[in-house]
Amino acid sequence: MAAPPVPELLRAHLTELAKNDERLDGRGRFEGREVQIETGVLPRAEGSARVVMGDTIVLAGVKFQIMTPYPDRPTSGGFMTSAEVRPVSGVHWEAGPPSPAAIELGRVVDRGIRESGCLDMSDLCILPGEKAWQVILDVFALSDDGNLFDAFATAAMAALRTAIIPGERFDVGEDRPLPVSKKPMMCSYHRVGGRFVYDAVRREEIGGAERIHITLGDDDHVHSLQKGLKGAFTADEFAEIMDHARQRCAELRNMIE
Amino acid sequence: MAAPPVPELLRAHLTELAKNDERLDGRGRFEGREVQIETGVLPRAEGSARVVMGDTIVLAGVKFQIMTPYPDRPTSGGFMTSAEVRPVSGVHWEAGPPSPAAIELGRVVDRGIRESGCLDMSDLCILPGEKAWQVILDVFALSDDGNLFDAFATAAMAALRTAIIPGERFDVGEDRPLPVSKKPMMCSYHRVGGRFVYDAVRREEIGGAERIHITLGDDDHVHSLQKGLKGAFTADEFAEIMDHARQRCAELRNMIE
Amino acid sequence: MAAPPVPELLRAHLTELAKNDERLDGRGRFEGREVQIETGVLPRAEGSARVVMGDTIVLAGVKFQIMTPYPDRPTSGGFMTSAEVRPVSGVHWEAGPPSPAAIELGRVVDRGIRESGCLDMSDLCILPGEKAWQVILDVFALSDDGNLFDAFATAAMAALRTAIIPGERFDVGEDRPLPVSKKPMMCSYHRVGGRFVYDAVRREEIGGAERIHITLGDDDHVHSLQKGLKGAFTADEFAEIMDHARQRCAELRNMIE
Amino acid sequence: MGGYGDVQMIDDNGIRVDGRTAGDIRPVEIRAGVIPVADGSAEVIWGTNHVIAAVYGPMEAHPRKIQKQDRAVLDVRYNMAPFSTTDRMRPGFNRRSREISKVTAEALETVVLTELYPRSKIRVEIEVLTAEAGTRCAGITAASVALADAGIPMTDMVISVASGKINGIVVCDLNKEEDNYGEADLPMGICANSGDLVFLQMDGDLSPEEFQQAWDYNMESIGPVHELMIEALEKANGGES
Amino acid sequence: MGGYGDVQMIDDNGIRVDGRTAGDIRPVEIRAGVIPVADGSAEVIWGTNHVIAAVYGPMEAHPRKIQKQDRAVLDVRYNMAPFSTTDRMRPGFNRRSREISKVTAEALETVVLTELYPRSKIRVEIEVLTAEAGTRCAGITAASVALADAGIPMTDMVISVASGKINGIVVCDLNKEEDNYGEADLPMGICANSGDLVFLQMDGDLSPEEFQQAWDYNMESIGPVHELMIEALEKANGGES
Amino acid sequence: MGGYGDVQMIDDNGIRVDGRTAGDIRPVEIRAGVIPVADGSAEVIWGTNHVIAAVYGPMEAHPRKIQKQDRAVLDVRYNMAPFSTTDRMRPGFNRRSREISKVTAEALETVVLTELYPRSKIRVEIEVLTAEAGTRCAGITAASVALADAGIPMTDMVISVASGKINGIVVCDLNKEEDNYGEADLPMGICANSGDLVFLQMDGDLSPEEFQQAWDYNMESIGPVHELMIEALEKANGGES
Repeated sequence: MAAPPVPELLRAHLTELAKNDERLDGRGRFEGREVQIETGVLPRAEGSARVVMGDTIVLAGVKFQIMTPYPDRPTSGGFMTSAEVRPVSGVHWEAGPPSPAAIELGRVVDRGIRESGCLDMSDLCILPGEKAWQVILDVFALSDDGNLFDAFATAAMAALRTAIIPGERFDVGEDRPLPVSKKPMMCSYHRVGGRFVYDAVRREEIGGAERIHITLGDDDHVHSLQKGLKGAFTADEFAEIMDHARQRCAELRNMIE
Repeated sequence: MAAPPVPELLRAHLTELAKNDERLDGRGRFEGREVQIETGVLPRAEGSARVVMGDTIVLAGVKFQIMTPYPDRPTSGGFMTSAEVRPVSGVHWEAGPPSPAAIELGRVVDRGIRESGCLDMSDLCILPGEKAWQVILDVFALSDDGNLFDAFATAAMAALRTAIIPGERFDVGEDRPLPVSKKPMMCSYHRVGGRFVYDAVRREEIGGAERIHITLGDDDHVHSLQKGLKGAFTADEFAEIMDHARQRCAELRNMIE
Repeated sequence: MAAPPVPELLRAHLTELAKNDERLDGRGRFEGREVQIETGVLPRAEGSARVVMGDTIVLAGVKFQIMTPYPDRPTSGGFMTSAEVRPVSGVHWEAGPPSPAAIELGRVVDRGIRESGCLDMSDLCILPGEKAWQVILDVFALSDDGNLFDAFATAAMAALRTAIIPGERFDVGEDRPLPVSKKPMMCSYHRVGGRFVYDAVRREEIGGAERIHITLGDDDHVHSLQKGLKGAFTADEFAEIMDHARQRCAELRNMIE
Repeated sequence: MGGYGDVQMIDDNGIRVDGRTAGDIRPVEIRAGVIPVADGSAEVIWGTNHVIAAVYGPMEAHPRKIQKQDRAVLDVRYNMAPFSTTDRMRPGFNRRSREISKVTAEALETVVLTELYPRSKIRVEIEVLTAEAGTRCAGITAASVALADAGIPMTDMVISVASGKINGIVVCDLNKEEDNYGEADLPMGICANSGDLVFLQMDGDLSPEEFQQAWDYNMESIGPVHELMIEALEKANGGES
Repeated sequence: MGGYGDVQMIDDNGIRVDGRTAGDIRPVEIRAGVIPVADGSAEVIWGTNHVIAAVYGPMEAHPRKIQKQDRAVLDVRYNMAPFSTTDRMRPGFNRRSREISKVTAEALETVVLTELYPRSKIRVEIEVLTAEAGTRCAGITAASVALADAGIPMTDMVISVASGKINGIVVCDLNKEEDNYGEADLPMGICANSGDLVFLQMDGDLSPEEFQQAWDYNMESIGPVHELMIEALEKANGGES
Repeated sequence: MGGYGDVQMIDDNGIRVDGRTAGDIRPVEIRAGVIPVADGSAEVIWGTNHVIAAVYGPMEAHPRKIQKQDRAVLDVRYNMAPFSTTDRMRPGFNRRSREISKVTAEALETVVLTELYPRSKIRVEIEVLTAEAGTRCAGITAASVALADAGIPMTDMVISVASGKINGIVVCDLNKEEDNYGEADLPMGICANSGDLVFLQMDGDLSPEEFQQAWDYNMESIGPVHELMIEALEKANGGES
């Protein structure tokens, strides 16, 4: 691993590159790294996926538990996302309770899925008022070279769409696929060298400023937005990345079963 | 806000003032700040009060929950006081789990109310052995310029005596006032400049020594005492402040509905 | 108490002693300190023992609770060991959540008892699927001058073998002795001055290297082993201490009721 | 349109349950200097929302490991008081509060001239005393006023407001009753002078057209709130508070 | 008077369930030097209460932020062992223990000459092995002996005892059975020589006259306990322990 | 012998449920250099066990209080991922993980030349992605490879394997199904060249003869695993990974 970059020098270098519309690894401003998606990689999970984007590698695993429905929604199951980015995935991730950055990661990935309505909570009911399925999505970073948000969101959709509800193991009916009606996909942008780029690597994140995460569903519907880190952006800048996100989310959507 | 006082200089200044029987803000030894009490200030609480004593401002809110009675007291409800003094209320209060000082505050306020017997726990029973009301008193500091103990205790009594048990919202009968049979009131004394004063401001607390908290009920019955901080006092000193507390608690009692 | 020893000087001194096959307190390599065992010392516990080994003093207390059996073992009770070595027992034990060293202590003592099978979990059943006894063993250090492992394990066996199941207090039948069918005993060895010694004192622990804990049951059956701390040992070294452990565990076994 | 199950939240004339039209925000009151012991403070009453913000500092940042060599750290805490909601909020750790504290700090850091105070810390405490819907927006707005009241130099003031969707219609500034049936929420933090965004979240479902409408409502709402902020600060500094 | 429901705890001759009269304390045993590895220690058996106190230090206080430039910090921990009560006590955080630790530390700081040891720490560990009623008093008393046993200079010794009320009658030093029906509890920490108070708590219901009686019983009880403390220290330092 | 209730795990020819004989270990695959951002890493697939180890450092150890003046600290974490087991593992504190992390660190410290890096820290992260039985052994083995892959100087490589007993018969390397009926477990960490032990645990019930048999099986198993480790490192350093 290279020595940890000095942010000020890195920042200057990135600004210099930006002047010529270049990036550290030669990609164009809105060019993403190659995305590899493999499903069924975790034998103990009921749905799983590994996503590789350059040197960023993540896993997503879907597990099921039986819960008692909340009194005000007796025919609804539950959905929960957990992202504890463990120190295995990079020297900058430390042990301990989830950092604010890890909490944000988990919540933004969760909202993109939950708010799209792709999971029909009433379909998870087993016995009204008594038993329902709780879907637990664990996203897990193995190697963080930037843009964990998109890697997690992609792995999450791939894992959910191949998940099997384990009715037999819990003795509540037959196994059946988890119904996932839509494919919300996330695209993330970082301000690097003054302008926004898509799919930043770790060194662009370190030397960059604010980031914007956009989750779009079928028909370009917006399901989730999040601006993170210090920085201001204009309405025009936002319109430009929203345009790119519409096109790129559609491409990613086609890579998922 | 003034620069944080240097304790040693402040201590010397307070000692000098004490020689002439004076205080920082011109009050007499046993003179309290003006007390303003307003009830019904928190729309989401079933009982509430704001108390202002000089630059000290506190809130008290009463909420109700339904609990299962303890097996050994099947016809009793519950009462709980929570005082987490949050950092909004002063530069000296830090974030995190409750400090020993905050724990003491909550427990002393709680004991004065609980031990007076002013709440009839059996009146909180809904269905013996199955359901009872738990009364939760949250005291909350907005601005700490000294003597949070008395401000909390006063706000607590004002909130409790105007609280409505929300039977309808929980579908267990009609709304009705929480019965509070007595009015235990607290008076607090700090050793400042060598002698005890009543209702110390924050700078007197910083430059002072031990403090004594006295809760008296109807007919001058003693319900709670607490000595805090390093320091020793004589029986005569205690008798003097007890005399004042009897008179002042009666005055405060008249300010509460 | 003596000043805390400088590890390097202490280490050199211990190496010097080892050359002449000597120890700090004059004992032989495999000679243990005198062991005093007293039972019935804690009136609130259903079984208890105090063990004194030189300046090491520990307590063990056995308490019972009623638990719901685990669904997959409806006729089994439970057993739990808790070792929180509190700061009362030495300047080197600090307050706070259990340290890794305390966790290891509790788990190794627990395994020696649990894995010997000396507690018949099905005998702890009260009503299949509904109620069973949970045995809770609390080991508690009063004074740590080394070898807490053996002191705890000995106190634990002495407390368990005199424990009375409190059926009457819980209204589930008569009081009766807890059946404990075997007597697993632990012997611990530390590498000090290059070779393993038995029953190290605290200063030998500080100046020593790895330690090995051996729990043997009736007929020399091995029930638990644990190697702790940095260090490597040979098969021959292990065979030598295993030989001694067989003999010493038998002696200790005879000291227990 | 206009129906969600059998609950109709907007009538045929486009009037909402509390009498507002689609683009209206709730009544807003702002006061500065409400916490006597703080270096700066503000109170925002936004509909039934009641939010207090207090600022302490700049002060030395400790422990030293949180210090930044070239600027001040903004230590922002958003918290809901236990009596702020119908069901009591249990005090303590809460992922939602952590996330809101983080994005609020990042929004404010953009406008505060933190580089004037290297190695120091500015504490911003946001307390929700009564929660309706939109507490994070009210908190950011209150914190802006409190920072100004504390005399902390800023490049701009941040105003935060959220639009949403209900019964398939985009409306501005959902209240609690509307929020219970809401289909989307788009909170934004906008700089009063530059119009730049420093805070943005969204969840729910908005078509591209609906999204644009919600965005526009937010942009149009900040002007009147900014005026209230300035009045509150003038009143507090005029010594009338 | 003399009846509380149908439980009579004091008979018509004023004799309590364990044979004591109203002003009597329970039998007390005190030993010093019971923890070999500690710098000072004591064991107090007070009725069925069994309490151990150990003292470590003075030692360097760390982390440095807890250091006081002009005196030693007293780091006091009061803890109930899991097997000290009929129902097992779960180890870990406990508001009651935190509060008792705090008031105990404040009582002892008043008599320890902490200014002799700037920047240092004195650890005082109080462990309740068997609890009856009055463990905080037994703990303060044990800690006084342990501090003396450690050779820590003090201006005075603190003895702590509690009076209470049962069946409407004020009595000294309630035992567990009495405490279950007790109507008030007034624990005090009194300096042996000066008679000053360094510790005071109270809860329950006492009329002004009852309060005075309880106060007087406490004041009268400390003399005999003080003698036992001195004997224990003499015995320990005479090398007989 | 050979029966435990009505479950027979070893047939009359000594063949186990997965076809192995008593002394056989499960199929093992080892890869080095699997985590691009780590300084060293390894993946061990041992039967169905899937374990990743990553090494970061040596780096400055902070906070400073964890620094050792004469050597590097090995900061080892063993963790089971939430999806590694049939019932989801809740993330967070776990006594079992703490103990395994501790004994693993102590085993590795014995072979790593920590004295070459005073005041520094070497982080070793062991993540169990799929757990069968024997994850602690797979973790120690993976960590050895990851340390070598990171170029950390070591005196020897540690291989860890466990033998056990089932149906009264001693067998090597129990799988999950066997482990459910297992009567003993003897995991050992053995140095490849010296044959010394740096890790040892055991629980269950083994007679002296059974113990010797289990010990011998472990000793005999390490050679083939050591070869796989070397191959993996050669492949990774040959640039083929």
